[in-house]
Amino acid sequence: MDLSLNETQKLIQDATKDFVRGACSREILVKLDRNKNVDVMATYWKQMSEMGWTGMAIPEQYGGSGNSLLDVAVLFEELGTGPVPGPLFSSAVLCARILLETGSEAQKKALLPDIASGKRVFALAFTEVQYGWSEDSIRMKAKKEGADYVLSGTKLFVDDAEYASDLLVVAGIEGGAGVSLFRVDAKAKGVSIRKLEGFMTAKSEVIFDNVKVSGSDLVGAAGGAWAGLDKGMLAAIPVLCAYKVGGCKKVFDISIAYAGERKQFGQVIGRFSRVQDHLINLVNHLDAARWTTYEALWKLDSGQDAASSVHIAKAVSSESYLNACDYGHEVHAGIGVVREYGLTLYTKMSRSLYHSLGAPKYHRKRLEKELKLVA
Amino acid sequence: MDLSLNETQKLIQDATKDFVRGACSREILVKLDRNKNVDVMATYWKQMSEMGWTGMAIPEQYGGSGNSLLDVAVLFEELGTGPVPGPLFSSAVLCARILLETGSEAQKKALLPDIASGKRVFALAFTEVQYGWSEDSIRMKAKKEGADYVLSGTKLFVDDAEYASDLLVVAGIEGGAGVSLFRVDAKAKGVSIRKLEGFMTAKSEVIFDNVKVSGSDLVGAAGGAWAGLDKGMLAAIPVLCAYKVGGCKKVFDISIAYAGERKQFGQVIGRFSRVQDHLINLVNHLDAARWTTYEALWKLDSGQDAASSVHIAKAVSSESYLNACDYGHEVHAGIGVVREYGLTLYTKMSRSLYHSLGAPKYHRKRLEKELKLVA
Amino acid sequence: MDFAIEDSPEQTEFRKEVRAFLETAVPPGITHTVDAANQPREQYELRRDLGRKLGAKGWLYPHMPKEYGGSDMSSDEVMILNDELTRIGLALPPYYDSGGRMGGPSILVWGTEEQKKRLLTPIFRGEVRTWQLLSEPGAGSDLAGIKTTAIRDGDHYVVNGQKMWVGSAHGAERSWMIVVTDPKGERHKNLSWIMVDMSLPGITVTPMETLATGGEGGAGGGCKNTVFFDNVRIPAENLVGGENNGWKVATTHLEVEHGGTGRLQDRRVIGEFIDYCREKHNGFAIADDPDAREQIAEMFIEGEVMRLFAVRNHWLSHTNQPRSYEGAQYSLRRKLGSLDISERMLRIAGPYALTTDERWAPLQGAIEYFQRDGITSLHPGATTDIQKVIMARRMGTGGREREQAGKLR
Amino acid sequence: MDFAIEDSPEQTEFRKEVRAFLETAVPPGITHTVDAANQPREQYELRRDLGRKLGAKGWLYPHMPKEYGGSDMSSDEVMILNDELTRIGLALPPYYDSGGRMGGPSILVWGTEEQKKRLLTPIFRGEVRTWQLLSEPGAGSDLAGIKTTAIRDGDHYVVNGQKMWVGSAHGAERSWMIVVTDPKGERHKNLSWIMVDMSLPGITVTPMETLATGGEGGAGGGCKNTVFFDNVRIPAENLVGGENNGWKVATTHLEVEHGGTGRLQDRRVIGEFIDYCREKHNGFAIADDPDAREQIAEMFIEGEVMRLFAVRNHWLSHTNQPRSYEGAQYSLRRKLGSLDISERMLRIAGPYALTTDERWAPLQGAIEYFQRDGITSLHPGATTDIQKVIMARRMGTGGREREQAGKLR
Repeated sequence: MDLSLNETQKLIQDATKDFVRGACSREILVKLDRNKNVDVMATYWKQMSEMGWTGMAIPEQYGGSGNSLLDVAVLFEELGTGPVPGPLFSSAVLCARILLETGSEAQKKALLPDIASGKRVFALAFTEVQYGWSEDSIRMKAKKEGADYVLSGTKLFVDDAEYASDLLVVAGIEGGAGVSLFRVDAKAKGVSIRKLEGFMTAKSEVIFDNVKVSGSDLVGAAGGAWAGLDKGMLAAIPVLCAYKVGGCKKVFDISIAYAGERKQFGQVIGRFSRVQDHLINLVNHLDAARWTTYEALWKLDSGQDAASSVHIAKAVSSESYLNACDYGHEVHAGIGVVREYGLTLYTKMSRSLYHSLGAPKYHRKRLEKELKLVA
Repeated sequence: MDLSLNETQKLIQDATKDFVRGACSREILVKLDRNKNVDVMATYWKQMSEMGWTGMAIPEQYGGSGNSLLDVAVLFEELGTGPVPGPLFSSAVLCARILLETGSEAQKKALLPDIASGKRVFALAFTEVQYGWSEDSIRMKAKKEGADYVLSGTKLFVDDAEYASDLLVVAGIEGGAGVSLFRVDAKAKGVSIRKLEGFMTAKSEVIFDNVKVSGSDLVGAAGGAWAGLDKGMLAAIPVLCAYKVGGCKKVFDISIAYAGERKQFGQVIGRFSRVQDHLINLVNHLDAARWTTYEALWKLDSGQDAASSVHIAKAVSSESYLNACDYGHEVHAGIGVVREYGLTLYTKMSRSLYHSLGAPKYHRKRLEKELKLVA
Repeated sequence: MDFAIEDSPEQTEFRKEVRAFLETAVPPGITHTVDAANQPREQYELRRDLGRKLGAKGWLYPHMPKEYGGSDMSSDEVMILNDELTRIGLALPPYYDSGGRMGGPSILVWGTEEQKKRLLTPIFRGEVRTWQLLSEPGAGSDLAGIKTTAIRDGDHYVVNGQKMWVGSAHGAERSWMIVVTDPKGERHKNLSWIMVDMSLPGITVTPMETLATGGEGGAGGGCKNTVFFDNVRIPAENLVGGENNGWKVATTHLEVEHGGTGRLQDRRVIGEFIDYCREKHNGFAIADDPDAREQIAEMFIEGEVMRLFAVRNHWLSHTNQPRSYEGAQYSLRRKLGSLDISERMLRIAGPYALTTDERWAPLQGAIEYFQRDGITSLHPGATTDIQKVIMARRMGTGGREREQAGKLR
Repeated sequence: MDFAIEDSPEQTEFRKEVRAFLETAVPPGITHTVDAANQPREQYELRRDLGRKLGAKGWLYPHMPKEYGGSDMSSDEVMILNDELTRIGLALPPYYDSGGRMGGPSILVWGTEEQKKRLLTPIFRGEVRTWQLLSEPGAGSDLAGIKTTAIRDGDHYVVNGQKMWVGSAHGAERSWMIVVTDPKGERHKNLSWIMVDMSLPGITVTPMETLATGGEGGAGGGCKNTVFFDNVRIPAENLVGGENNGWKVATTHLEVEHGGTGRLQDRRVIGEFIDYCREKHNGFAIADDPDAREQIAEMFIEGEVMRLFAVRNHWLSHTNQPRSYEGAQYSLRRKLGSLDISERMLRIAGPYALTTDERWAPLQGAIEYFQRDGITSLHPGATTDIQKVIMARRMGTGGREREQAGKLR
């Protein structure tokens, strides 16, 4: 038993910390958040690719560096402290892992190196109008036309689609059972991507209007993509959880610091039990998210059956991030809701990621199956 | 709008307070709790009947005093401060109201005056091995034999059956739909009542082994008892809720008092914010239970559609009583779990009543229907 | 016991009268935005117009004394008036007027006869709109720690300093504020309460950018501002309650702010959200999902508890019952309950709860606004921690005497 | 990162050795009661017998130094030993021995060489069983407020006073206790730590009747007692850490009690309950109900978080990592999490969770016991409030230095 990070991981951690401190200061992130016209890709993407982050979760034979998921999670925990926005997770972790699990050798060779180099940016177009992350939430159907397919329908709240060069679209095929995966050029004729505004980051409406997809862009077997898709998602989820852990951690750090500086009634507020209790609740959420996440990563990296742990990590970290931000706001009171201060960046992110890749409710239902409470 | 008690209610409140202070001191109740051989009926029943409490919820034409449900609830709130055990609620409120809603004129004339005088003590034998309070939880079936019925099967966790002279048994009839009600002599051949031990009060296993019931003891229409049964239960539930409100109130009073006396670190513990917060949580639960309960009573007494309010009152008060006791224990720490001190009387009662007449989950499901969320 | 807001024959008459009045008095063109901060100027002016008409009739602050512009109205009648305004999506007063709603009752207790006439009447008649200026950068929960000074100079006070979290958009004509009149004086004994005309030279108002926009309800509320004072000269006759007696005035004021009076018809968004869940949108109804249904029921129950606490407080304050912890209890519940409800909505509706998109947002974005508002509402009018401090004191914890709430009219 | 309790080849060998040893060492006839308080005398004696055998091998307190009866065992090996004992429903030590488990590490820090040899060895070898005597009627959370005195008289201390919440059934041979040695001395500087032979004249042990029975786990724990001292003469050589230095010893002692070391394999009842829900009983399985299933999943998750906090603490303490708030955090979670889990079980299983009835009780009444134990466990080893006090201090709230946990071996 050894719950510490190894030397590689410490190096990743330090490099990411430097990046966040430099390129992603609170000031810059607040500006990104408030100004709709600032381009996240232009701001970070080149640097991220140059640091090799776009290839970390991809095996060496496909142009990546073949790091463990834990290595990748260490990176994302630190990015979460920003919270640094952008499609790094969607493209280089989530879609990369799905392609690894589902793609043909030719597809992997064609696509993964481009993801690893940062040339292509993938997003997963999964959720639809009746929002959900199970196989049976997929209602969109592709129509087979000769060797090609034609896609029509709406994908909704698609994370990071606004940044994507390629979409990985989940859909059934008319007349057949199961779900299939299609690679679709984000700029293809008939695809329209519209970023949705609100108290959330980077979620889009993606409309497919008779989009022609070549048969060679069918990823995995027709109607048989679910197993690989699910496996890829299960591997990617704890990395997203680590990003949330990073968010909780930073909210905790900011809040502890503020409670140690802000004076009311002649003393710093951190001396008041009630303020302390908010901080205690906060750290309890942080640590619950942290250790459920890291156990899941360890199980995945060591080839064990990790499903239960992944479901637990996602269920816990989604709730924890939400609550950690709430307690952060309790500690800060007024200043916390001033946009310039930066706390609301995390609050928004915690809400935005709550449902991505499945809300706690969904993962608890999956856990019921793992616990054999239901067939 | 007037949320105060009227003069009658204040008189009822004072009389009950006197009774609880006298006959039901903490010392006596602790003794009742610890000594399995003390007879609750011998201790209280005569006095309760003489004070007219057994007849309060029964109309004058059937030998009662025809009080409003709110009047009855005021009595029960004070009894809950004891908490005074015994079958007063089961017999004189729950079964009386069910008989009122379901019985023939002859049955009401025959039975209600005896309940009102305290001569008969009724208990409702509803729940079975697969525990539940909906119509479809009833799996027991009576067999029709000529003009009579034969009952066989097990009723489980029947509240107050150990005190009963008469049982009101809910069962289907073989070959027919719906549920029926049967009055059964608790001493009838084939009936065996066994009190179950544990962290609960007065719940019994009641086994019916070929018990013959005369056709004249079928209460209401064969297979058609549910509507009246449900209406009677809905009227009685807020009275039980008031009993729980009384429990919460007393736990609050005890806890406030203890926090004002107990010294640690050179001051009374009620000065510590964390102890205050337990008390705040406690009073919040108390008041939530109180006002949801009293609104339901007001709606019932004034002939309005009260179903939603009853479901809310039961859902809230069951959780509140449980939690109020938990916070009481937090305030008291060690001394609170010493049986002699008396706090555990409420703790046990809060657990024991949590599921009686439907757990919060059941009432929330009923509320879903009232809110027209589901057909 | 009677929870009813049931009309007697006289009350039925009064309701008719109100409805008839509103039919002609409500200016055409009043619409509702989900996000109070974005209420355009013309909407605010329409509400002010209605306010002036209500004020002229004594119905803007109807429970206030007739002699100062109110109507000495009974609580049941006030409820009818409120009810009828709520029916058309408005409140009383129909715009954000914290200085009137909260300052009014305090001045009634602490003002001289002359001051009540002069200062309260225009507020109650809807002629002026007033803000309250309390918090400062260094003084939030600890209001007594303010630094803004008002130094006597002849028959004026000269004010210097900075106030923040001051509502709302579109300005106010006057403001109540708390100031330090004795910079060397003992804590709590160095403060005064004064009314300031916002058009005086030396006052600068700068909007703050926050997550949501106030969370104090009332049309036209919204953005908060920072207000700077640079040698602002205020007539000494505007000081209320006596020099260095401001803490006592503040205590009365805060009693109202801390929930003492109970707001009925709070959180309409709950009912509207449930309606939304019941209806089919985009081909499905949220309530078709049994998990969603259970959560909707739980959310509804939390809303009902909040409502009942408000009903109780309304009854307590309008029938002059002794009150202790109830005001703070309601505030605490409203804050934490609203946050809880907003998060339940997020769980129930998924990312729909987070968008303002024209095509996809439920209730024109009202749920998205509530997500932000649930957080922003945690601090105004005293944080949850302060509400607990007040509750504990009032409940008599630690062997103290149970403290009664400040007397209000 | 490696969460595994995975055996290396040497460890596989060790596991075999342990298993072989236990096969012969565990006396036949050991059974388990759900209610530790009701454990009969003979069961306790069987466990003591096993304890002596483990002690003789150095396996009763295996991580303790060899020279005092331990084995200097690595944390991975200790885990294997624990694991194998858990497999047969026992813990280490296999009986309630608070004075050894918690007093042991403190004496290791504060005792003289001679004291360690004389006092610790018989404990670690299983020859004597020890209690800890801390709380008094007037001193619970505020341990420094104790009143029991130990006044020097020649080469003895004469002890008078009363201790309560002293575990368990079936007595102990010795006890660690904290006493006032300087009644007029300053708070925290007037206390001493001393070991007492429980057979001395003047000691009376009276059982307390509580809701449950201790909640400290370990076979034979259970009933709590009040212990009265009437002019009990204790040899002065049994005082540890120096006269009036007892608070420092207590601080080390409390570090262990406050969860600093992490208990693995806690709360077996969760897994057993889930198994029970999965199986058909009386014609139906609880898990057939979808509402029950969801609650079971939630309960399982809470259990997993508790387990992971324990795993982390185990790793921290057994690898000498710097620790701060983690011990108290785990204690807090264990207390509130267990209560929460017990209430979830009540919701899931209905009144079945409340009965001990032979015919109907799930798991022979273990769930009913857990209902009571969840409450009773809130206070021992410091209340939840005190755990929060410790956490806050250790986290460095209020601009304080982050405080490190007391050093333990």
